[in-house]
Amino acid sequence: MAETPPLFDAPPPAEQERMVEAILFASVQPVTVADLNARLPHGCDAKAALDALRRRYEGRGVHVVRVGEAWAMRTAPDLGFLMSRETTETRKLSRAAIETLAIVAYHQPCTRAEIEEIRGVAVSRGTLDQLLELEWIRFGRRRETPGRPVTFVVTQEFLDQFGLESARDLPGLKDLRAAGLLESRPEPGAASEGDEKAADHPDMFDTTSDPEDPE
Amino acid sequence: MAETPPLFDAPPPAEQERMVEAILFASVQPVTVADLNARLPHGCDAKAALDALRRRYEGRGVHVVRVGEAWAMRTAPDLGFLMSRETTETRKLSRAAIETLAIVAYHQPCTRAEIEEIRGVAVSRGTLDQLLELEWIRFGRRRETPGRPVTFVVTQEFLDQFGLESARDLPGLKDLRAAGLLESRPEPGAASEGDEKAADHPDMFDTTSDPEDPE
Amino acid sequence: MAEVSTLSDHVADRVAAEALIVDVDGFEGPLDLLLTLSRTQKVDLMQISVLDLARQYLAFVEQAKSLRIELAADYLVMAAWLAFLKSRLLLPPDPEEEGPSGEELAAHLAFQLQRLEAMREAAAQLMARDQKGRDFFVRGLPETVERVRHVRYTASLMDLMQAYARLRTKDEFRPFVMDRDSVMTMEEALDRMRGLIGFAGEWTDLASYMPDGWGGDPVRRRSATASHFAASLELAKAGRIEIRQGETFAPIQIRRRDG
Repeated sequence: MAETPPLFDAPPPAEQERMVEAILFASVQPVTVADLNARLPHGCDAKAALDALRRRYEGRGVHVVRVGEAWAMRTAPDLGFLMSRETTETRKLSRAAIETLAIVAYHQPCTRAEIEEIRGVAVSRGTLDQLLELEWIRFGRRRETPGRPVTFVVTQEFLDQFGLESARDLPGLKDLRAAGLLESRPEPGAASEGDEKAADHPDMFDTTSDPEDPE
Repeated sequence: MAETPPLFDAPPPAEQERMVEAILFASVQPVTVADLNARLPHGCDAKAALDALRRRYEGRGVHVVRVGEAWAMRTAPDLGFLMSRETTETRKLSRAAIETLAIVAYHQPCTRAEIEEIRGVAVSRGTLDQLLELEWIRFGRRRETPGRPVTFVVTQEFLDQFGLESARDLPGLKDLRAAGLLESRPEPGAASEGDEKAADHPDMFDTTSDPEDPE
Repeated sequence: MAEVSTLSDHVADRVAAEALIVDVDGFEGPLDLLLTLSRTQKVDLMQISVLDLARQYLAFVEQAKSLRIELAADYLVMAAWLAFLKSRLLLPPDPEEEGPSGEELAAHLAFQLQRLEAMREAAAQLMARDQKGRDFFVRGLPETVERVRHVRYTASLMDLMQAYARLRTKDEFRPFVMDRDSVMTMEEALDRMRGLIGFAGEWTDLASYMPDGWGGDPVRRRSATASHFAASLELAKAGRIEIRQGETFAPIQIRRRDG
């Protein structure tokens, strides 16, 4: 042949198939054959690689499917029932809820009145209900003060959610400040309140086996 | 047999493998074996299916990788050059942040004071903040020494980011340990606090809480 | 030839020194500077001469001083410590003296330098690994198949901590309100005492001037005592009364001063 051979040979077909596989997997949109050819090294045959890939995934849990003019990888339609978790809507907790949760975590066991005192506003019934329903807080012992108000404590579920080994591992104010989460200077003596609180209730997590309401 | 057969048989192994394939494929986040078992029909063996799946993807353009206690599908690193379009620009980390990250990874659980002792300079507030925000480090247990300082440990996200199966696979870890460079060695003549620390944490990677075993 | 080599060494030293000076802000603390200096010894850190290193560091600090470069305090602390270490290493050990030997201190410094260097290398190896989003990639199109109406609330530890930090920060700016029920001001005490002092011809215990209802509750007692004491000082200054106390912690007594 008179033609000079290309400087680099095209990768072998199996390699081209790998490349198409990776591109289809990572792409945020279906990819056209023209697009594939543009992204593959010079001399590749995207269509052939795509066909091979498509055959390889036949009967698997994932398929190579055509979407209009383009191609994408999708989970097999018969396995859709497994995907329900991926589609659950996740929402951020409201500010009221996260603040209430933070107060319970740092000050437990903690009454509703105490939460309101720290937040400076009334706590709506819905906020506490939501946290109870999420099983991030639960009822603790009643406080032995007039009216015997119920207290709230955080749960094991809460610890799991936030990746904590115990509530005593919650960073104190000093740590928050050190990590740059707290900008203002502390009032003298206020710095270690979180720690002191934890020290006040060294056994707060030893009560997990208690019934919700001892009486 | 006297026993009544289960109402539904578990799907055959090949079918279980398809299911695990679909779940891992659809999820961006690594999925734990426990999570897989919870989502698969009753009687399935996610670990076995996972092992089969992992072998099937060996040498392909997409791999099944272990990330701490969980599993995920990721494109093969040698094909990264094809993915310029998917490349995410990450914020450039400062030298202080990179060193701090390495110290936490190799010395975890590790207090702020220990980071400062190793680097010989104060850790600026933004450094830890940045690593926390990237979710590459998180707060660990408090150290049971005076002041109960918080510790830092690396996260699953960290393992995922750097393609590590577990913290044991950190590059050069064995050599560093053999050379005694991961020991907490007190300054001669200083109080014996360092010894206590060392006794509390004889070897960070021998702790049973280390997410080493995916089962 | 020897001359040429010393000359070039000299130049190289000067270039190195200038580079150090120019970079003084670039060092991440004294340990980092020491590590950089130690590289000029071109030996394994295990065999490093801490004595030479101390000399180099002290020379560096001197040079910075002569160039009027402000060095941060920790550099100077390290300089003082190295000067001490140098003297320990050079002088024969004093059997009378307590504490670790110069060799032990030098070995620890060498360990610190080795450890810092090891962490630097580890960090470099870590960053050189294949990274997510750069070398390998996640699924680009996570699937949205079935619409299951099932809301899941999430919050991260960061959210939780920030919420708490926000609350506590808010607290710090809350106006400071005194609980006035249990506080007696000096003015109140002064008013009371001005009326009563006319009857104090003899030495009387200051405590007896305390109003009813302020002696029981410790908080109120403390406030009333303080304000009455301050008021009696005020009256003494004005020349209206005399004060005496037999000994430390003995009752304080006052008497009208006729004048």
